[in-house]
Amino acid sequence: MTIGGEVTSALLYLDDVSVTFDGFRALNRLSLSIGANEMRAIIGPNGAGKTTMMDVITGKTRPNTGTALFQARHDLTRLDEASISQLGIGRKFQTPTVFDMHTVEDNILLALKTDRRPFPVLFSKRTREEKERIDALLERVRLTASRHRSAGELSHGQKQWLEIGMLLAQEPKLLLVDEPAAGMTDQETADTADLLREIAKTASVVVVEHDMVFVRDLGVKVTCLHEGSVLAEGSLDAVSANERVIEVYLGR
Amino acid sequence: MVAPPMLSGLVRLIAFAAFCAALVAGPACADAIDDALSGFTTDKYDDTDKALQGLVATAAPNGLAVIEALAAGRLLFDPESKTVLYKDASGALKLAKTGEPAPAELAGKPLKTVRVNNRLRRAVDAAGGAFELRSPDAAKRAAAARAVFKTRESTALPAIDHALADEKDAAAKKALEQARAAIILGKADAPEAERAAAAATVASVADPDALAALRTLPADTPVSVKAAAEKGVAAIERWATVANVIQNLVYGMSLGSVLLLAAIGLAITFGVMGVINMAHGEMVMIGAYATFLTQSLIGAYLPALNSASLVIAIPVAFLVAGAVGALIERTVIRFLYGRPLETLLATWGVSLILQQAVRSVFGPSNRTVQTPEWLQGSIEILGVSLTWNRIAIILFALAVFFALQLLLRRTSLGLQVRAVTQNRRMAGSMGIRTPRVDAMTFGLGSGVAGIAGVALSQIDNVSPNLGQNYIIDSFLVVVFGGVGNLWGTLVGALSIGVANKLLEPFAGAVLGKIILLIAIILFIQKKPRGLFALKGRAVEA
Amino acid sequence: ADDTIKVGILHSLSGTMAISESTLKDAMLMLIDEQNKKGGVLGKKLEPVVVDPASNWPLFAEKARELIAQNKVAVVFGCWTSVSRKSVLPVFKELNSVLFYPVQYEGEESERNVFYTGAAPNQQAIPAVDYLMKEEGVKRWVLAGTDYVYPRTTNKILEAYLKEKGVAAEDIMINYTPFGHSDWQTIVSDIKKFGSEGKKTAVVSTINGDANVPFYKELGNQGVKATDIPVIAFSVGEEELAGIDTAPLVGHLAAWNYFMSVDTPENKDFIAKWQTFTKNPKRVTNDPMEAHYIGFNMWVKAVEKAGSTDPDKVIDALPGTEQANLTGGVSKMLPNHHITKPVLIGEIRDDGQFDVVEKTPDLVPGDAWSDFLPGSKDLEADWVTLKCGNYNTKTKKCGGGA
Amino acid sequence: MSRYRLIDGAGLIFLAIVLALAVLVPASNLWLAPDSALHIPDYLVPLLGKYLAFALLALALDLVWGYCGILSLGHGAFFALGGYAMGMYLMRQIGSRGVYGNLVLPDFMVFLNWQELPWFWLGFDHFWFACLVAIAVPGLLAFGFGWLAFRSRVTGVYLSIITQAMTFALMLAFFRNDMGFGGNNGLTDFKEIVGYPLQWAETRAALFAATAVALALGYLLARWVVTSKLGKVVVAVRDAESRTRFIGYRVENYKLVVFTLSAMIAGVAGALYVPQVGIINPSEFAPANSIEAVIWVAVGGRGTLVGAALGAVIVNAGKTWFTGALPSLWLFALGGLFVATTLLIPKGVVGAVTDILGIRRKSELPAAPGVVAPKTAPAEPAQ
Amino acid sequence: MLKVDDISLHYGSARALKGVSVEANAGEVTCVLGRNGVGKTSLLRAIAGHRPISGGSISFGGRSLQGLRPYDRASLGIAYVPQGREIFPLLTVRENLETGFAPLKRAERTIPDEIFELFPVLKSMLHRRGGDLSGGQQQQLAIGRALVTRPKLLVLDEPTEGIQPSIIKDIGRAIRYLRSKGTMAIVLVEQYFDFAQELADRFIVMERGEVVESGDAKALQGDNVRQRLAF
Ligand SMILES: Nc1ncnc2c1ncn2[C@@H]1O[C@H](COP(=O)(O)OP(=O)(O)OP(=O)(O)O)[C@@H](O)[C@H]1O
Ligand SMILES: Nc1ncnc2c1ncn2[C@@H]1O[C@H](COP(=O)(O)OP(=O)(O)OP(=O)(O)O)[C@@H](O)[C@H]1O
Ligand SMILES: NC(N)=O
Ligand SMILES: [Mg+2]
Ligand SMILES: [Mg+2]
Repeated sequence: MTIGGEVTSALLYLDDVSVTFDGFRALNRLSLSIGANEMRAIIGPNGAGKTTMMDVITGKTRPNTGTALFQARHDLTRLDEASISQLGIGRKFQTPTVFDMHTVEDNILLALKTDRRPFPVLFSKRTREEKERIDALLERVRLTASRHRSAGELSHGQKQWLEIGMLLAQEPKLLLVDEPAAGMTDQETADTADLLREIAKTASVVVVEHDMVFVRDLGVKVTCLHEGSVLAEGSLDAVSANERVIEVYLGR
Repeated sequence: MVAPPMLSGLVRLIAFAAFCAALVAGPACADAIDDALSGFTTDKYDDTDKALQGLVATAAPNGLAVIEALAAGRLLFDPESKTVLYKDASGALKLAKTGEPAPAELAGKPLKTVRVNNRLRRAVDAAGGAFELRSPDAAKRAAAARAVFKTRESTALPAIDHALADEKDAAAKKALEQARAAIILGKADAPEAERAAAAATVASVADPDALAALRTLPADTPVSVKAAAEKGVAAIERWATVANVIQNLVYGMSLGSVLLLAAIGLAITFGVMGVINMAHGEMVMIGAYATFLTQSLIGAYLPALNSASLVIAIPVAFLVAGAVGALIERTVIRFLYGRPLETLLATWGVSLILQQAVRSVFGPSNRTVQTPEWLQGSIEILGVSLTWNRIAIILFALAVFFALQLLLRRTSLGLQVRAVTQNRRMAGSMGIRTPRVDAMTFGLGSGVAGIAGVALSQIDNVSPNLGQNYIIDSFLVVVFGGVGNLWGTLVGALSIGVANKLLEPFAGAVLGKIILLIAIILFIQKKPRGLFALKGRAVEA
Repeated sequence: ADDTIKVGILHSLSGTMAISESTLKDAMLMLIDEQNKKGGVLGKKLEPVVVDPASNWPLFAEKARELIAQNKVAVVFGCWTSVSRKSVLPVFKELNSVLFYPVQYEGEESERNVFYTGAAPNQQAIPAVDYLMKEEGVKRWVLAGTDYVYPRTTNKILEAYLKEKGVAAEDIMINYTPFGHSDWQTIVSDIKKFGSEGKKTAVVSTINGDANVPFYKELGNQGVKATDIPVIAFSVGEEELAGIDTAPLVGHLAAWNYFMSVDTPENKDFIAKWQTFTKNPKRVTNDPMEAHYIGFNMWVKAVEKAGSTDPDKVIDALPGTEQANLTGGVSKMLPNHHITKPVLIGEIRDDGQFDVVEKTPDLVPGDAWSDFLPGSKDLEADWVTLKCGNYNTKTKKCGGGA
Repeated sequence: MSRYRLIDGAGLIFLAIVLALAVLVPASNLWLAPDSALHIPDYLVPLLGKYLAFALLALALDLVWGYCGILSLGHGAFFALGGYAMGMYLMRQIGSRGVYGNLVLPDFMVFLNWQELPWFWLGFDHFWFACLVAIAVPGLLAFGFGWLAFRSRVTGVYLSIITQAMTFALMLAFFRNDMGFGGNNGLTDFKEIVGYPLQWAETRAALFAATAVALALGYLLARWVVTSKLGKVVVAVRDAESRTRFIGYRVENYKLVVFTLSAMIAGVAGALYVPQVGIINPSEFAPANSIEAVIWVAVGGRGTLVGAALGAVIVNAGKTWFTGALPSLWLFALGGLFVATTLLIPKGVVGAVTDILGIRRKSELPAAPGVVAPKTAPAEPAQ
Repeated sequence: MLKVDDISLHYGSARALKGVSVEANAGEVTCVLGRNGVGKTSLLRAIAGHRPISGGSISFGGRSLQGLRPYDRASLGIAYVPQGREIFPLLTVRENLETGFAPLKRAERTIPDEIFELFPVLKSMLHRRGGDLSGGQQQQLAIGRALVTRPKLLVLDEPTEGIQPSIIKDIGRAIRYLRSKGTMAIVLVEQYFDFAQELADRFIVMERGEVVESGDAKALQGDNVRQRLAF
């Protein structure tokens, strides 16, 4: 998969990426590309390397070999987390991580897309637009009532939502969403799917989920990873009919 | 070494004494003995010196006993009657002249001790040495020969030759030959070839005394002898540079093992448990005071165990410091889990309290902890000298380290300790009795610190401030090695020790330490989680 | 209240210096107690005021201010390290009070408000070196000290003195270590090497405080015997030896102006009182205690002479005051605010006491400004006629050098 | 809206007290009759000034520790450097009044045979230059140190311990006579500052007032920083450093800004401290001093600024009092105070007061939990 | 076997549980359902002893759990699989499992084979540190670890979170198997409705810290429960 055209057209382009931990291959020559405004669902057994892949994209883990390009010109393997984030890559973690000591509202405020340099931040004043945006986001993730609570007091599911809110606040070009539906009720799960579909109109989204109902809801191309490489790719129906996928992932 | 003039005179007399003793002691000799002894009664060093020489010259039959008494401060005199007496090893008062028990009327009088200073002490050593060349004990003969090697006094040659003729013991013989060579080397009237050969023999000893012998040849020494000596010096010096490096490495290991001992308890209370334990140093101090107490009690009640008191102090110190640690954990620390920073504040307070408590109980000044016989002195291997107590500390530190490693890695307590410190609440839900484990762990760390106190009592002040001197270094070691990794503490301690000792010769102790601190600061930039950093998600999570 | 005279005691009772200074506090309490038994001074009882400056130098200044301004003490006995003295100096000058400083120091100072009852370098270092040259035939010198002002200065003076005596530069080795240095392996082994080059070698130690114990332990372990390389120390006394196993150290030396072992009736009496006072028959005495003994008695005499505790009057009355010291002489307060003292050289005995092997026949007057330092050769202190602590004999001006 | 007010209730009280002190203490000392009950005696003025200088140091420390989670065990170094800068100026002001009467060289240089003033002493005869150095040198050191450490992501105890190593190395260096800062004796026997004798009560009163004003300004500056959005980022860094990176903040730069600012404030505190206590010497660099400063902050209440300042005053006043009243037992009292504070009022004095008064802390900044646990022994997840 | 009677629980002054009662019997699965933040986890924390209750009582096997610490409850046979997994990050997988030995007699200190049958991935990763595992692997480890203690009561907080479908099925089978043994009571918090519905013998639904619906398996079929879970 090294066609030049694909490199330039893809928003995110991973090629031949390998990551090893003390001899264990978490990613094994993984190649993947995500187009602009594309939403992609990633499935795969526990330990397949889904989270590790996100770590590579966001600069948390440096791959041993391989290429990771964003917008065909930014080499993600050389940038640090902050730069990558500033390029427009946002991420929701598998276990929700929020700023426990800050209020829910401040969590969103800190995530809003603004100048990130210390001095501009020091002298910044909150604008009316910012306030409105925060209000809208809180409303969207149904946390308006909790806006003044410390994020640390939220329940697990509420934290998931807050993190989604923070992700939206960043207005990223590419969203990496790791298991957004975990710990949510069925209806919330459906709501999350709606939200993601809406976002995908203006940005690219990569979703990792184990909830097949949710993945079906998304209705997008699915990639199944296994042992650090792509096992199958295509529509959900096609992928879930794949014998190997059934064997290692879906079960009978 | 050029002996002071009176010393050479003395040795000359020793030679004469050997001669005088060979004859049947006549009345002339007896008078001479009285003469000689009277010199001890003036309380002047010069007179004492003369008396000593006279004593040797007359080869008084009781001479060795008197000289021994002088050395040991047991030689006495009555200022009134000017009678010289001595106490023998058992404390019985005897007349110096004859060795007969002293008359009763003298015993009651205020007797004065014949005082010695360093000059006299050297003279006494030499005089004793001359007697000891004839000792029945081969080891003593060898030691006496080595003493001659040091002084290189040519007048001792006849005695050496005499002793050499009868010597059967290989070691003593070798020592005697070396002593002889040392004398011959500097003897202007000896044959040139023999002197050159002697230079080689002397050089083979390869110690500072040999170097001194080879270096201090008079200007008029024949060229061939000088050349041989220079060759010897070059050989010794060549070796010396190597020996120096080895020496510094060993010193570094030794310093490192002290650091290891001091830090290893902290590696548990801080490294494993996460308590910023500012009272760690005080646990070390308590261990040292426990040692002092143990030694005093044994000295007072079980003197038979005196030489083992240090060994007995190890479990005592462990238990005492461990108990104090467990008490602190139960009364203070346990309220602070999950608030690690506050442990800094509380343990700092505890540390102040403990220091003052010890100061109030034991007083502010140093306490003496004796070094047992078997830990004193040093051995010299090829120019590298190692002191026994340092060797002992290196071995002891390693033993403690491995015992602890075994405990933490191989026992269920070890597993529970680690589980509790990683997630106390969840460990509880797994059925682990967390309060017990907490108290035991903190007690263990403190107990190990107490053991360090036993070792440190051997090389440092036993004072209320003892702990303060080690707390900074201990934290540095633990952090440098990588928090939570015992191996890191080991390697960290040893490498800081060795680096310090390699720097010291060039930079001096002060600058060396500064350089080392800066190096550590820079090193941490390279390895922000220490030498043996834990890696992976587990840590970053 | 007005019926007592307050006496300030400014010695560290905690921190690193407590080990040395606490004893001096007790000694002062005893002296005051004794004096009160004799009826006090000017018919008033003396009342000690003890504070703890905790080995913290700025705290010394603060506590000095507290003693003088708040507690209104008539005189202060205190300080050990030079830095603590330097820290309180401005306070004593400003508030015009009197300080008695009992410890040997580097000299280069003479203040109107301070009386120096410890040794100046010429009362300790120089006679010690003379002894070693004469009695031990020492030709090579190791000057080992803690890295701070007192050792640095003392060694500077000694270096100049030795060179004047014809000692070559390569026969002098100078080594400094930090406070509390505890690993002496390298240095002791260097000393051994330095001493094995054929010339009689001695170590002059200005190592201070805590570092001494590990130093001597290392000497003992590496087998450096006094008969090979004697060490003469200026900061090791009976109190310090009480914490060391002295058996391997027998024969090493110290230079002081007092030793507990000195056999005089005054000393016997003093020791007996001390041991009774502290309820410890084994308690040792030492040189700075004697300095306080002398200083305290001089102060008492001066106050009685002046008929008042007014600092100005006492300061004027003190020079010329004489007081029998504990070693059989009579010390006198000199116009430069230093005193005359005998210099004693002692060898360590195995019981932790010193055997006096040499004593200067006369008392040596303390010299505030060393003759061996270029900056201070021409300075002279005289608070009686010149009324100046740093009179330059060349420029004939008060206020130091050029 | 959770836009925090620059000055909240506690801050207002604090500022009012500090500024009132700035006026009342000098006034009472200079103009009230000595036998008046309200008269503040001369000796108390510099003592109170010292407490306030320490309070400013504590404030600086709270800024990095309480808000940014950087536990600096070396802040005493910045304080001491500021102090040395001021000390050097005061030394130069002695002029020929030193014991050797040398117009140019300070006494200790004459005495150690220095021939001329070393280059790093040049300029210190100017007050403003010394003031500049007192701020710039701590700032530069902090910047250099922080630039290295934060960029390499040295955090937690690792950072704490190397700050301690830094101050320890500086202490050893300043002990050396060769360094040219007076060795162990340090700098002392100062005579006057900007032409006014330090012994004058008026000078002392003015120094006190200056310290109080500096404390108030320092508080306002710190408060402005922590209530800004930067303050929020910094707290976010404290609580979840890597998360902050993932939303695009370059954490090292934020830490660097705060650390450097804090060091400069500490430098100012040191510069104000020295003329009032009359000596600066290397023991100010001792690690124990820095640890003590941390303890003041903890006693007062971390992450509250007011608490830090209060803690410094409480502990130091306690020390003054105990060392005089209980000279041989005061360590028990002080140690006991620390233990009791931790166990009984975990949020420090300020936290306890607000709890007792039941003040709702809605408008307050996020409270500070423990964060410097060694990473291998994670603090328990908040329940 | 487990009887939770009218308990309340507070976080500071905020009340998270108000008069909650629930029972769990051996050989049965009791499901706790409810939206985010209604207090499910809080209920389980109360049972495990991680949070003190401020009213009501909990008893187990007839014995009051009042004042018992988590480790006491563990030795009575209560095992807890918390939300968020809480495995010991620096212990290896084997060591994580072995922490469960603490309440056991010496002879019982083995890891039951059925754990590895259920979660084969654990067997292949025995020497990896727990914290390095993937999220789903950690979840499996957390369940496995709880089983090591041979519990009489197994308390599971959203055990299927982050787990791949095939293993969810395995966990379902495992829970059914454990239930079938008849000696173990199981309390299960679950958001994944179908999964809960398949397993539950009885259930409660919570809302704002209160039980608003409860009943047996049949009652779950109805729509009103699903409605309760919607927002
Ligand atoms: N630091 C590490 N050290 C060792 N192994 C690691 C490390 N990080 C990840 N792994 C291993 O790499 C593999 C991939 O993990 P990853 O978290 O990417 O899986 P995943 O696909 O996200 O799984 P899940 O669906 O369970 O979240 C796992 O087997 C994991 O154990
Ligand atoms: N540590 C805490 N401090 C304060 N409030 C808390 C804490 N933990 C939970 N809460 C609050 O208590 C309520 C119940 O939380 P709980 O975690 O029990 O919910 P839950 O039903 O388990 O939700 P989820 O399905 O999201 O896990 C929530 O409002 C939550 O915000
Ligand atoms: N004066 C001294 N010994 O510091
Ligand atoms: Mg994952
Ligand atoms: Mg929950």
